[in-house]
Amino acid sequence: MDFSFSDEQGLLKDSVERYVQQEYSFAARQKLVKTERGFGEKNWHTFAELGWLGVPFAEKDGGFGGGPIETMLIMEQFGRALVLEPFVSSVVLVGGMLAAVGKTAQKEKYLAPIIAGTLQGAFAYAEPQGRFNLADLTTTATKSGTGYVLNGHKAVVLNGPNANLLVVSARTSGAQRKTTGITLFLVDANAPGVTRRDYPTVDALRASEVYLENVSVEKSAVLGRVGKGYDVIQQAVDHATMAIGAEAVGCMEVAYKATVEYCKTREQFGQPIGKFQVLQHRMVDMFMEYEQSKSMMFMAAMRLAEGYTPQAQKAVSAFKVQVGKSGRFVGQQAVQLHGGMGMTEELSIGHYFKRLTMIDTMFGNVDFHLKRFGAL
Amino acid sequence: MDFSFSDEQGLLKDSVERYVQQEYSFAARQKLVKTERGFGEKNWHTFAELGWLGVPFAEKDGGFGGGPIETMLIMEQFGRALVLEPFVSSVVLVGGMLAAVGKTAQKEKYLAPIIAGTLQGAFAYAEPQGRFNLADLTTTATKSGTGYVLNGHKAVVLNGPNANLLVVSARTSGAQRKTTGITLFLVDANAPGVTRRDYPTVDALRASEVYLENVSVEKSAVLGRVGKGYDVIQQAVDHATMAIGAEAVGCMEVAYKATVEYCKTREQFGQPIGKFQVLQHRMVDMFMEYEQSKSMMFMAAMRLAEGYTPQAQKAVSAFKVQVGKSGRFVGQQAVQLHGGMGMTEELSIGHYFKRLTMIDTMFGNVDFHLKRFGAL
Amino acid sequence: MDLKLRAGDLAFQAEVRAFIDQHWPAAARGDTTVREFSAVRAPAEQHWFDALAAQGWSVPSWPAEFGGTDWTPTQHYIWDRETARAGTPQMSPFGARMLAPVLYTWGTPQQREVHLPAIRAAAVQWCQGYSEPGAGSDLAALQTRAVRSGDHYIVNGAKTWTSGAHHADWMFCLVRTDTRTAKRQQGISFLLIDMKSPGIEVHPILILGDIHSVNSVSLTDVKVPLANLIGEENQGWTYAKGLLTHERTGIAGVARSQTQIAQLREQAARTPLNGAWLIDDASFKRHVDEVEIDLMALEITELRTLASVEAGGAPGPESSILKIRGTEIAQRIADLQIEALGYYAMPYPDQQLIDNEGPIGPASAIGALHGMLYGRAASIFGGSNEIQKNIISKAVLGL
Amino acid sequence: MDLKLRAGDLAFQAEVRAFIDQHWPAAARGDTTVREFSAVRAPAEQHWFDALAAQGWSVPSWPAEFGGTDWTPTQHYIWDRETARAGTPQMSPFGARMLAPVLYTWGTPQQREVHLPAIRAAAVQWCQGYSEPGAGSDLAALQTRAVRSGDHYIVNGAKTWTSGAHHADWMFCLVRTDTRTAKRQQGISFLLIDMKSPGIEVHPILILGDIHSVNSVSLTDVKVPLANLIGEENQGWTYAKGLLTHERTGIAGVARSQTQIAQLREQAARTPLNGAWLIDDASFKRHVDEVEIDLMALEITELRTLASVEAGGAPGPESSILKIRGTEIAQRIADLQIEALGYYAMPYPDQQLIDNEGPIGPASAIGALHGMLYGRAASIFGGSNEIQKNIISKAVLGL
Repeated sequence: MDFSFSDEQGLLKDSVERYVQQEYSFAARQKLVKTERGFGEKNWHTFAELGWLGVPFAEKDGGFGGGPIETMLIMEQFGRALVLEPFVSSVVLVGGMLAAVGKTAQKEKYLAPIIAGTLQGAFAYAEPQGRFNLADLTTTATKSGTGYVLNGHKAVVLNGPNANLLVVSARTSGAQRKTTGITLFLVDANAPGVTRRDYPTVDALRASEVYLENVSVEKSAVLGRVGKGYDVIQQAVDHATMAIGAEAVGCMEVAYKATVEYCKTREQFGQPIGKFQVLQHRMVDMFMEYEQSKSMMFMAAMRLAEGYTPQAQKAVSAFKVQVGKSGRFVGQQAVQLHGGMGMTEELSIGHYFKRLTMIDTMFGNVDFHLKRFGAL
Repeated sequence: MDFSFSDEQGLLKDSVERYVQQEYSFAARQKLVKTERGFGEKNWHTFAELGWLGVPFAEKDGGFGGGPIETMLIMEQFGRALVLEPFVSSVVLVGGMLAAVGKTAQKEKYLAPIIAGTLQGAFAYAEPQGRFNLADLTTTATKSGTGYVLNGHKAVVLNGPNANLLVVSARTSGAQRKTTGITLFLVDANAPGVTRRDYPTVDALRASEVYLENVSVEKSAVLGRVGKGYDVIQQAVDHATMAIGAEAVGCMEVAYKATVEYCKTREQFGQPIGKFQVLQHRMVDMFMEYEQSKSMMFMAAMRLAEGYTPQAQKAVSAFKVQVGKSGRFVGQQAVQLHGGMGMTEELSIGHYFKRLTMIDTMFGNVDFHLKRFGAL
Repeated sequence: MDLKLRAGDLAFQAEVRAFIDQHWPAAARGDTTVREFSAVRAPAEQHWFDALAAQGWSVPSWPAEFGGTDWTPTQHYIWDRETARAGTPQMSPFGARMLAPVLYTWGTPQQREVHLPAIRAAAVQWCQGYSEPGAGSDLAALQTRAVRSGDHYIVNGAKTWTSGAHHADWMFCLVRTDTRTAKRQQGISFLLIDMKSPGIEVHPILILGDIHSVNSVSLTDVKVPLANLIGEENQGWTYAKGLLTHERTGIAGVARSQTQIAQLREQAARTPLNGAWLIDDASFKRHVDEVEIDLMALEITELRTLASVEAGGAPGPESSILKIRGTEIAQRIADLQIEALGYYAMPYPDQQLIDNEGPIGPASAIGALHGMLYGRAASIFGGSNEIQKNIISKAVLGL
Repeated sequence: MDLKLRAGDLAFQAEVRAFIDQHWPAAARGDTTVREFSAVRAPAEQHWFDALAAQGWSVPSWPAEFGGTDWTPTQHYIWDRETARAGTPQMSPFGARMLAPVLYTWGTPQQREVHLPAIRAAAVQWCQGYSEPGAGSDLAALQTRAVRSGDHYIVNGAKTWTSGAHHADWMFCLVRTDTRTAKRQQGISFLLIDMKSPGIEVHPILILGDIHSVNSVSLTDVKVPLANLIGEENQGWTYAKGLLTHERTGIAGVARSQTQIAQLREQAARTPLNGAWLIDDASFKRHVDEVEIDLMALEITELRTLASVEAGGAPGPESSILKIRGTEIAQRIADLQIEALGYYAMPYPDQQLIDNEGPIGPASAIGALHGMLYGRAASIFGGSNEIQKNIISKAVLGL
């Protein structure tokens, strides 16, 4: 049993922490929000140079040889600064699936440039009718000649507007909600038949509705084994769930600490509002929710690092339940205790609340993961 | 729309309130707890003399001509004093069913003495496997000659030890959880084949496990129509649920007000603990829970008074949900804010907590009534 | 004791429903969240206000002599419930509900003549100049100064969180006219200020979701005629206090929350979940049922308040919980709406985009998350729920 | 960074499990709630304590020189978890966990020689004389006076909420030896008092459910040898403070709550519900899962504390939440046990009746409700959870 970081992990954590502190002020972040792509290309290149985009991948794949712990360390720091860059979509999800089941050729063609930061990926898995069920797919891939033809509508594809490469989950066989018969395809974002409706999200990320109309792909576009995509999806999504959970822990840390600082300085009725016992205990509750979430973060990351077992899946769902509840409470109370100021676009606190709210929905909310925890 | 009491109702409320204030101090109550029968025979006779035992019944049946509103008024006051006398078992349940479907002969034989206070009833409806499902019955009534033979085990029959008359729900036909095929029987508590295991409850009432072994009853012992008992049971239990809900509202009023008074006088860290804002807001929450429960009490009683409709059933379940949640919170916090003193048998506050806890279980807890509310 | 409406009230309810069906037809109804923040008035809305004026129902709560109705509290309750259920346009509360009582209680005959009819006709928009930077829930800490010079006051200072200041014609405003008082509540006066006066600048404050409803207002050497002083100088706090209690009534928002719950159930009944519908999901349904039960209790609590007022008495202690519970319930409903939407809670509701290309995901998704965010203000503004509990603790529990 | 036990720890865990299986066989295990309050020690329990002594595991947390073990924090964690899971008898904490640290830190050689071995052998029972009538969570307000006369102190006063005073041989006690101090925390001394001393009277205080575990103790002209003073006169508060922090550790009760949850699931799996079982009920299962998740988080939080201690550092801020969350979770589990029992939560558990005629309803019902009631004390005694939050607010958040 060991809760300490290795030297490499410590160095990684420090460098990410230093970077976001120096380069990622809230003002700088809000500038990026207004740009066309919605994130900092310069940041992205720096991430690549510093090797962060290769952190979870094996050396032989050109990676840093890290794993879930390293992803956790990066995402927690990203959460503290509300980082906009599509690390989860491009690296954890698409990169993760390529690393897990990609053929050598596919890795060379796609994973290498992802690590280099020259190519961005997006994972098109959700569908309008599917809610959080990863197997509820109406998108079809029909054999035609040596390849396949894809048809369907993929919902809220994060980083869709910026992605060169889409990984699309589609049905090659089986009924709508069967976990078998699902296949993953590597689709060029500009392939004929692929259309997008792009939009920003409420928490300032970029997403798309992706429509596939008779999109032809070669056999070589199949990622992993035909009909066996579900396990790959689950594993990638569980790692991504842990990652955004760690991001939420970073958000909570800033939200509760900023609230404590605000209440120490903000005066009302002749004294700092932090002197009111009710607000003190509220902040203690925020602190406790943060610490409990942090504990769950460690557990989820460590379980995933031990191997992708049902125990690890259970830990991830437990973590997401904790983060969903704690994040909502911390976010709401941070706004409440900031009073009117907490309600403004101008102050950062409300943006942490938005992000925490969206993280609860992402990859399944509290209710979904409670049920999954109970069923595992 | 009218929230005022009629003159008769006002007089009834005042007389009950005065009686419990004068005759039912906590000390007096604790003496009764230690007596063999566990309640005050003198009190019971006075209740009869004052006509309270006839309150819910029509004049033609020798009653006071009141209804749910009057029952509510009495029970709320009883709750404030933790009254032990078996008003709900004998009057609301057994009396209520006799008044609803009893034949003239049955009313003369049983309802009249119940109103007179010379006979006490108990309703044996629950069974060990049945939880809160009133139709989950394994007790059987088999035709034999002109009568029936009863066999089965009835669980936690309140007022069992003091009852001369048992009303027993048993299956004359149908499968274990069918709502049809249930028949009610009037059984002499001392009839051959009836055995009891008597015990006090945690909240100082008296109850029994009732075992029926080949208990023979005449055809005349059938209460209501054969196989049609379920609706009668539901109606009686819904009225009794409203009644103990009103009792809980009385308990909550005392519990929160006693806590406020305690916190005004109890000093710690150099000031009354009622000056600590966290405790102030806690007591405001207790106050709000009490007021919300009181509102629900009025609604449930008024709906029942309008007639026994699904809307009334829904109102009763909503009331029970509210009372279950509020009662637990008010009880727990009353103990918490009283500190060590709240944990003692000596002080009354813990006894209100016990009673509120048992009321949540009685006739179905929060979870049961939430499901019923949703299904109605 | 019963919940049935009397014959007269039933007739009134029928009349109200007929009026609404005629002048606010189903076609005009829809999501109100967005419209709330738009300056321009849609034709359907204009028609509604005209119909109200013609019917004499523009300002029911006013005394009849000033153009109000003689409705009983029960009739007011019916009116509020029916209009909320139909989602009719609401009069801006600042003139009709908050200033008007001050005017007809403490205003001069001339002030009444000038302002009450304009408010009643919804022809003039008012905003409230109370909060100041550095004085949030602590109103009495206000700093804005008004100094007499001749037949005018010269006003200098800044107001903040001023709702609707950007399309208001007038502002009713608390200013400090005496700085040497023992208690902070003293030395405050109540002024009516023309927003077109030189020296007034309005700056938008964007609320989460880029919603522009509140503003900061700076006042620099603004000339305000002495005639625009309400009541006596330095007595403004008294008038404002009365106004704050007016602000409380109807604040439970029961009817609105009932409508929201109904919409939530409809939405969940159209939301697919594993081949069935979200409304069939036990735990989701349970959460909706739990809110509905709390709301039932709050409705009765409001009716009890109504009854004690109708009985000639003042509202009982139970009335003090209306705002706290009302906002808590509304916020829980908003959270459930987000939960129901799943991923489609995420798209940013760009109105222009939506008008051109239609909604992203179900129509119920439009603005839902921004509505939830905006709803967080309900437990902050108008006296935070923490302040409310302080008041109850002191006034009701005597702690 | 990982959660795996090292080889050495795995070996230790195996050794502990073997020891428990041998000396606390499944046959001896059962419901502990009732036993906790009985004075007499069952043979099985006596055997366990003898085995501990023989093994040298009676007081693991003590320094080795006084008969403790040299276990690492991880080994202590394994020991606590395994014994809690097996529900082994626990040494009374007053001597072994609360007084002993004071003795081996500040006690005289002679005090150590007299008392430590007796505590280690579980031969002598101690109780804690802290709380007083009128001084609950506010310890420093204590009034009990000790006045020197010759080679004795004469002690007068009253203590309350004294757990186990009715079968205690000794009491460690805070008394006021100087009444003219500036701060209330000064002028307090720490005495060891023989409960057989003339002038001591013990009166039971019955806790909800007629449980006799705490008492009020009156002291009238009780003679206490000066030799029974711990450390310096008037410095008692310092020693007591250290002792209170010892009281916190392991207070999360994670392993015990895990056992309770496991029992709860078993109980629900045997509880019929509409022809199926309660454990199959979605909403009940959901509530159990929610508590289990909170408990998982608390376990890791405790392990993080352990790790920072093991790393030589002091426990981090996260340690401060252990008691609050631990008691909240235990209380929620107790509530769920009551919910699971339905009507059979109601019978009063008359031990004699049960011994003669067997339980009423399922065996799990015996004492469950009284256990729940008794559990409410966990958030009151030993510094109420409100006090805990005050401490965190000050010490951790700097408010």
